[in-house]
Amino acid sequence: MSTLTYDVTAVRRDFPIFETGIAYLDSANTSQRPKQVTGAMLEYFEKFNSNIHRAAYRIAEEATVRYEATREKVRAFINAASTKEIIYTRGTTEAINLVAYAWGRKNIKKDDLIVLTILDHHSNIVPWQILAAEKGAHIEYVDIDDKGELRQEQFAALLKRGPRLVAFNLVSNALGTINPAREMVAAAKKAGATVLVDGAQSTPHQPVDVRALGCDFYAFSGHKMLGPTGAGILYGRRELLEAMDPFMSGGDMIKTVRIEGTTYHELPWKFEAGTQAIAEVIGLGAAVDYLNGLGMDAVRAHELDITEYAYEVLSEIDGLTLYGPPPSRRAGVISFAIDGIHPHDLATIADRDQVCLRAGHHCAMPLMTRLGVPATARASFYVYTQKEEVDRLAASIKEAQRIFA
Amino acid sequence: MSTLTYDVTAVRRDFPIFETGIAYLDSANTSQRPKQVTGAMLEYFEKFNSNIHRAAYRIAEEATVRYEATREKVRAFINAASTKEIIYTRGTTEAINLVAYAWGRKNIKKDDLIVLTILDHHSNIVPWQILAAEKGAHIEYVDIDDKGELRQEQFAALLKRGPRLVAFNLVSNALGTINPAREMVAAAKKAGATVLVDGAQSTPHQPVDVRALGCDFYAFSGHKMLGPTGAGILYGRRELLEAMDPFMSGGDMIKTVRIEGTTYHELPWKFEAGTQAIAEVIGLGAAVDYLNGLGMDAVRAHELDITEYAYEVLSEIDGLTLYGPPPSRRAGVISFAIDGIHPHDLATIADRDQVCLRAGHHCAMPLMTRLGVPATARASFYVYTQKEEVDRLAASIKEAQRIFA
Amino acid sequence: MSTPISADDQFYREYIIDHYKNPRNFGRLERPDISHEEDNPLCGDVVGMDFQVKDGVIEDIRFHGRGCAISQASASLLTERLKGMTLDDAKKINKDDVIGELGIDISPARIKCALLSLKVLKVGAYGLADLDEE
Amino acid sequence: MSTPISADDQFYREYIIDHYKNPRNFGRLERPDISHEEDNPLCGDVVGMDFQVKDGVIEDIRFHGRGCAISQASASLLTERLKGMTLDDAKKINKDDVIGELGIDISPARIKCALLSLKVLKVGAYGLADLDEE
Ligand SMILES: Cc1ncc(COP(=O)(O)O)c(C=O)c1O
Ligand SMILES: Cc1ncc(COP(=O)(O)O)c(C=O)c1O
Repeated sequence: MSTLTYDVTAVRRDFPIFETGIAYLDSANTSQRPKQVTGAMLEYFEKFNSNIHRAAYRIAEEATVRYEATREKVRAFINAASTKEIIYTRGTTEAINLVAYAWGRKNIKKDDLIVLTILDHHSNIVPWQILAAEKGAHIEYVDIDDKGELRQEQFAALLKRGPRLVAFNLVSNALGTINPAREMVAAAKKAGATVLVDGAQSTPHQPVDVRALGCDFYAFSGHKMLGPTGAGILYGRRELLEAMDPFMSGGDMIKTVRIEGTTYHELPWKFEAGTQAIAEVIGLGAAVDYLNGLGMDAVRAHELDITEYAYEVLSEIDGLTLYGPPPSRRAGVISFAIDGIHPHDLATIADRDQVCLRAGHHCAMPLMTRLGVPATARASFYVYTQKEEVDRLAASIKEAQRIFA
Repeated sequence: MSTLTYDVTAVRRDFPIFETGIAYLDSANTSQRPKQVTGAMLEYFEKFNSNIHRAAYRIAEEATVRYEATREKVRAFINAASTKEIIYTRGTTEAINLVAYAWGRKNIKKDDLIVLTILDHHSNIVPWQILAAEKGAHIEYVDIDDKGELRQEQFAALLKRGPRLVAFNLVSNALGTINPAREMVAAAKKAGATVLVDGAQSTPHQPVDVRALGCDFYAFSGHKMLGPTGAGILYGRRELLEAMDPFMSGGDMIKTVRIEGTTYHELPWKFEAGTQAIAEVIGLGAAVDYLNGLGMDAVRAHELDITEYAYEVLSEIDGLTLYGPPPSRRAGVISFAIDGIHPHDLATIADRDQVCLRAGHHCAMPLMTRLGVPATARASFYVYTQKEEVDRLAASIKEAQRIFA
Repeated sequence: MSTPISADDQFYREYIIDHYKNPRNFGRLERPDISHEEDNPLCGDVVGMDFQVKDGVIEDIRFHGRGCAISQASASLLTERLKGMTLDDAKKINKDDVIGELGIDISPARIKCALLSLKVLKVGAYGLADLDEE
Repeated sequence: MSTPISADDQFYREYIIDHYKNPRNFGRLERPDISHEEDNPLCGDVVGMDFQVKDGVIEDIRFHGRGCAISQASASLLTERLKGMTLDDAKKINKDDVIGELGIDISPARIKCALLSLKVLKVGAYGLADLDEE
């Protein structure tokens, strides 16, 4: 499927929210959801609403089958070896915290080195800071160059110090930088590290193959890939997951509970304590179906097309600074600044035109500090983004410049 | 509102699932959801779908306002002192795990005593078993008498040993026993313990006042009280929550993140890391509105009416054993056994008549061991349950007896 | 209601009820060559089997346990089949055979009950840890 | 689009832009009697104020900081108002006053920007920790 045949108008018809007239340029924050996804949730609520794994009646079986079907869909979507490696979480943040607690507390020791990057999201920084403080471990951050790309020679130098854990995002949510993850994972594995890849911004936007990637853990959020809020995924290699203790405990993750002690359920359920976000997991399955229907190569091509267009349009605006690498090496995310106008004021003015633009630190304060700015404005794109929305953004920027002239 | 004026037929019209013809007798497992709840979620998805707290545009403000509005609704519903004391979680299980990690790891020490009860759900047992094993603490379980009610003299004796933590459910999900929680909390507080009440089965079914109850923590699940899956609540007294470290960490729960370290956001957000279950929290708010519309006294009265009826109908069946206390001292939950018929076989036969009945250990294996049964059959009721459904259950039981005769 | 009540009888066929109420080969062997027990913790079903094997042939077999009609009838039926069989042939028995022998339409939630006795055979006689991994 | 572009001008009134671009009382005092700074970590806005107080009267005042037009214009406007005021009167200034003075319709997301300078005053001059708790 080439970009020429990508029919964004048809895609937009699946998203009722666009009837409100908004130009939605904040998909890196959370995506919109097509009616196929909300429809799958409603079908659960209205036809077979019940708890899973626990009951002997048919609607509960239906719910269980649908709930588990998402696991296989997700497995295939990221090419994991087994559904046992697919753990449901609330999102990327919970997935990373699960690893920090259930793997980290057991495996990170005093004076161990953890390597992160300055591009990382708070969700891939703070859990490691807390763990490092608890264990007396150290953290080093790979820096970026002027283009917003990781300094690979510095990364290589850090690997020489034998880190216990390397964790980084495949795509930066703040700059859109696509990191050379395959090479980085290979080097980190060679250096003996366990590797977690934060896939929050990659999974929704490009084909992902965790086995080709070679990482040990891979985390992402359903709500950024057309799924509902409340459901996300931790992928973990089976040996590692098997060796880990549970994270949360309670109903469903156990085999037997006795006063004297308890035995745990097998993978993946060992990590899924209590009633899960059933409707949301079913919705996530519908989101994966939807993305497969478009084709992830086509999704990437469409976003690249929009990103190149936006890059061009924004470059032409006087007093506008673009952060990050050129379009071909970035995802559909553009962070920028306008001389003399604070990003929040810009976002407020854009909002008056129903242009939804993000302004802030994008949960990447260390990166903002590194760039020497308190905040940036950010436009981000997805399957439903059309060029006309980019034009509306440009018009809002010009309007802001007029007001602040 | 008296039971006489309670119009169950009108209530049922709000639940589209009943058009499928099911008799749903598994509400203690998960409730059905009225169209007001799914409607509130759909409204979010189709009108102001966006992330909260982070963005400067109007739909995100609308989402934030709706999301935070649920907090005030929940606060009022359980009469907490402040919305700072209302933490969103996935459900009861996550709420209890949050306390076990963020309070327990700091406060439970070697040789400390934790008092639980044999009526507790796995979600209020396993997290404490894991914590006790980690810390070298002990657990004692309050036993039940022949009626399935906690042996208060044993509880009093355990309190004399000065437990650090007392945790128990207000209503047992397996037997329906309503524990004398107010007296138990008062005695436990007097003995110097911190007290967690598992409100998973009480909050949906009777008026709750956490301040009158006097507990330190109170946990419950939205999905058992007409809300969607994926959203639940931890109530905690402010002083305790303030003194606790975060549980999960990442986006949104921080104030500043620097390479050198991080400062945390204030309550309640300190405990809400990453993108939350926004649509689900909004749905939970609609569920609270719905229950308030019925009136919790009326809900309790209706359930008592159904429970008394069911108790009577089931008592008349030969070879049927009822577990637990008389209707006036139990919630709308009836556990029972039929001579010569395994509960699973009964549930399967009932299912053929579209009667949804639970059979199993109800995530209360220690209680099953105590009762000397591997499993029970359980019927549980809610706002939409009507007597005709109880009659259908009785018919299914008789049919099973015919088959197994 | 969409399904007529008579459908139950189809599910709980008479011979299943018969095997449940009058299990064949029920009890223990004094000196079994192989003895193994498995449970299904989720529903509490237990099945154990004692085998007496000579020259690779199952000469005698007994099962014990408790649980639902499906798990117990399935164990009873399986022992009938196993008696006199070579271990090599027994190894070939698979899920479909067991379910086919029950002759009823088993829902996903009950399939573990139906296959518990097969698990006892596979783990006990061949040390296979996980039925799904065969 | 439902809202005409001219609505922006209503929000960002000229005098706000003016106060933003030409802040009054901007800078530092050499020997302030009170000096306090607050930030809004979520958006990075910073406002600090230096006060010179004599006989309970704010004789001189300067502010410094960086951030959006709302936070900086609001600080500029507040300093104009505070100069020459008694601390007792200054204590009475509340949220509504500050928002009223801005004279614009502030959305919930931006209200913290508008009130940052008031927070500096309250915490700096009276040690109130939390604006919401007044
Ligand atoms: C008494 C009790 N506690 C805890 C739970 C666990 O709730 P959830 O599965 O929603 O986390 C349940 C419900 O299954 C319950 O009935
Ligand atoms: C790169 C990256 N990592 C982690 C997260 C956290 O995801 P969530 O908030 O869904 O847990 C995000 C999204 O905000 C992100 O962009």
